[in-house]
Amino acid sequence: MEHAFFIVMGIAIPLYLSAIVIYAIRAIRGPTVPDIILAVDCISFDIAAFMAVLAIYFKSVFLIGAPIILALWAYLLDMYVAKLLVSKEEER
Amino acid sequence: MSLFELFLWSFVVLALVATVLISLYGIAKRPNLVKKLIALTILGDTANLFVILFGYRLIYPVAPPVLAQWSESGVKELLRKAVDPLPQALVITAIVIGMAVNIFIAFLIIQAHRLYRSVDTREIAKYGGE
Amino acid sequence: MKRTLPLLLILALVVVFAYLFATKGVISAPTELRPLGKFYLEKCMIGGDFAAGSPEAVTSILWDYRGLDTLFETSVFFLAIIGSLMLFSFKVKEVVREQELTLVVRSVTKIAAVMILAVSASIALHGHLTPGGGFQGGSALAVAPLLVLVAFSRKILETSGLSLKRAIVIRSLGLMGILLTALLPLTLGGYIMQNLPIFPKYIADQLTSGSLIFYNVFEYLAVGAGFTAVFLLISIPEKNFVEEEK
Amino acid sequence: MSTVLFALGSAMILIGGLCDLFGAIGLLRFPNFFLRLHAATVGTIGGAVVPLFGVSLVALGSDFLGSMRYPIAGASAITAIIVLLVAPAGSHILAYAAHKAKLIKWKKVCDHLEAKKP
Amino acid sequence: MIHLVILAISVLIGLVFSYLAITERDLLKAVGFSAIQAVAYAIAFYLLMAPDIVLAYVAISVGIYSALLIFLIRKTGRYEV
Repeated sequence: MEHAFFIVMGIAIPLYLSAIVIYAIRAIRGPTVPDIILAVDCISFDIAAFMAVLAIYFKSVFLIGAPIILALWAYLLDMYVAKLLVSKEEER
Repeated sequence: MSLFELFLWSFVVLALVATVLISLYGIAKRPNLVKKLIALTILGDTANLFVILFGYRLIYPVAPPVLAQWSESGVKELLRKAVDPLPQALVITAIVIGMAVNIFIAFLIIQAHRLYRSVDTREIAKYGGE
Repeated sequence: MKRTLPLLLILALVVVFAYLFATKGVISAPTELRPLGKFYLEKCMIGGDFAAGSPEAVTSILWDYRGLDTLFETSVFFLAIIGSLMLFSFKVKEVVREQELTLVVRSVTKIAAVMILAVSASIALHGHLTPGGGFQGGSALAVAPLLVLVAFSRKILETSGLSLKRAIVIRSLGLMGILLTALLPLTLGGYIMQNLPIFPKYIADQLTSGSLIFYNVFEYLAVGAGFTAVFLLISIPEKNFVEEEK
Repeated sequence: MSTVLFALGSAMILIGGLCDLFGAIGLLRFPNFFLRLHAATVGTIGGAVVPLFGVSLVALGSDFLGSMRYPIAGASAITAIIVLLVAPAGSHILAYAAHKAKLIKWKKVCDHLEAKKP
Repeated sequence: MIHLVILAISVLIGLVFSYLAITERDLLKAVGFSAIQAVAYAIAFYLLMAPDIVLAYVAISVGIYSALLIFLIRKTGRYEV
């Protein structure tokens, strides 16, 4: 079963890594601010899932606390930026 | 250790060195004070990552330095694969204290903006600071 | 793009130098534990009841073996926050009306704030058994008022009982607790920042790790309330500050 | 029993990886922000929630983890629920702010938000 | 082996985005770039087996630090000259 798990890892990890790199390219090219923030969001949730997968890969129970924190925190940046954009619009 | 692993390890170390150099450029050369703050934070994070990198061991079954359940064989197992705990203990305080100092710098920037109506160092220099 | 060329140059330089270093063998990765780290790890894990009272090596180094270091770092934290609060000692006009975000976000924020409180408390209180501790839990705690501050408004936070004065009081209580826990053993014949002779290792058959749990709880309160106080000040719009009359 | 759980969880992890890749390609290729929001939904819900549930199933089904499989399974399930709750709210507020600040140039067919405004 | 590759990629993303964050003129975009750099460093800390630091670093640099910068930008102006 451990062997089967490592085969699954061998397929899944390149998929996740390429997805993260493509999201990063979108963040570099993104013409407006919401595009960049959307890419940050996607990268954060993606990495949260990736961390949970890696916790099984390293066989360590202590690593599983990190994805909870990252998933809870990832949408904060959206709210700050939205507040800034909305309030700028109000003042005008 | 194979050549590819050595290459990747050297790449990691050199990329961190390059990040330190870029952030030093940002601190020294960019005129905006907020940009200087961003560069300062990147410098601090990279330095912390360096300190952690010194305590790492490049082996596959590697574990954080925490014991799940005490037993004689479990401790031996942990000593075989755990990373160095000392740099981690040093870096945790460094992160939180660095954040507090950053907040202090941010308040200073706001105060400068109140006094001079600008956060550009070239503009502020016109007011006769030595 | 004007900015891509230097970036590509930097990347090429890094790759070339990494290849050169690898072939010459300049940098080699460590595979062995350093003697100091091995010493600390072995010392933490001695016996079934753990020499420092905690199976977590990082927390026991942080608050027991190198406790004085952390005490002075905490005082640096205290001074930085005090300096920030001093810079902002102006009169503040009442905020008339503040923009709130949409209903969807407000509902999600209510649930998420409760979750953050639970997660941060669990991080801080289990800091001696699993990864986590006072610093981590406190910085997690500080996000919850920040979230409410952004999604709702400043006024709701103040009417629900978390005003600036109260945050400062909570932070001072946390720091006093740390100081008392550090200095209490001196009067009872122990050493400074040394937990086990005075504080019990087990309470009701639960491993509480002597003074580590007290340090974690007080640091949790101090860090969380300190950051909250700062953000309560910085979220006031600039036009609401009134110049003091000379 | 454990084999079934393991196979199901592995399949979910692989599906999550594929969803992630497709979402990323969509985010790269779509022409404007509001269309990219659709791809981002595939990337977050399909690419984070599904593999997190998959991780919890794999952890329940794998024997080589020993007694630490239950905390891993529980924590990853909680993470999945948090993502399920939080990701739509983030997308929503970002779209709301982008529309309200009039940042994005796009060809309108129908815009209910604009019609409602006085 | 594979975790070394992931570490190299995350450090590479950190390098690229810190360069972009420092040279960008629009400060709001720079905040976004520095958030990506923070997330990349978070997974680097995770791979270096420091879960304590991940817990503190994610809360500080994604949660608190970006809020601080955005409040600062709101008070001082968005564009660097």
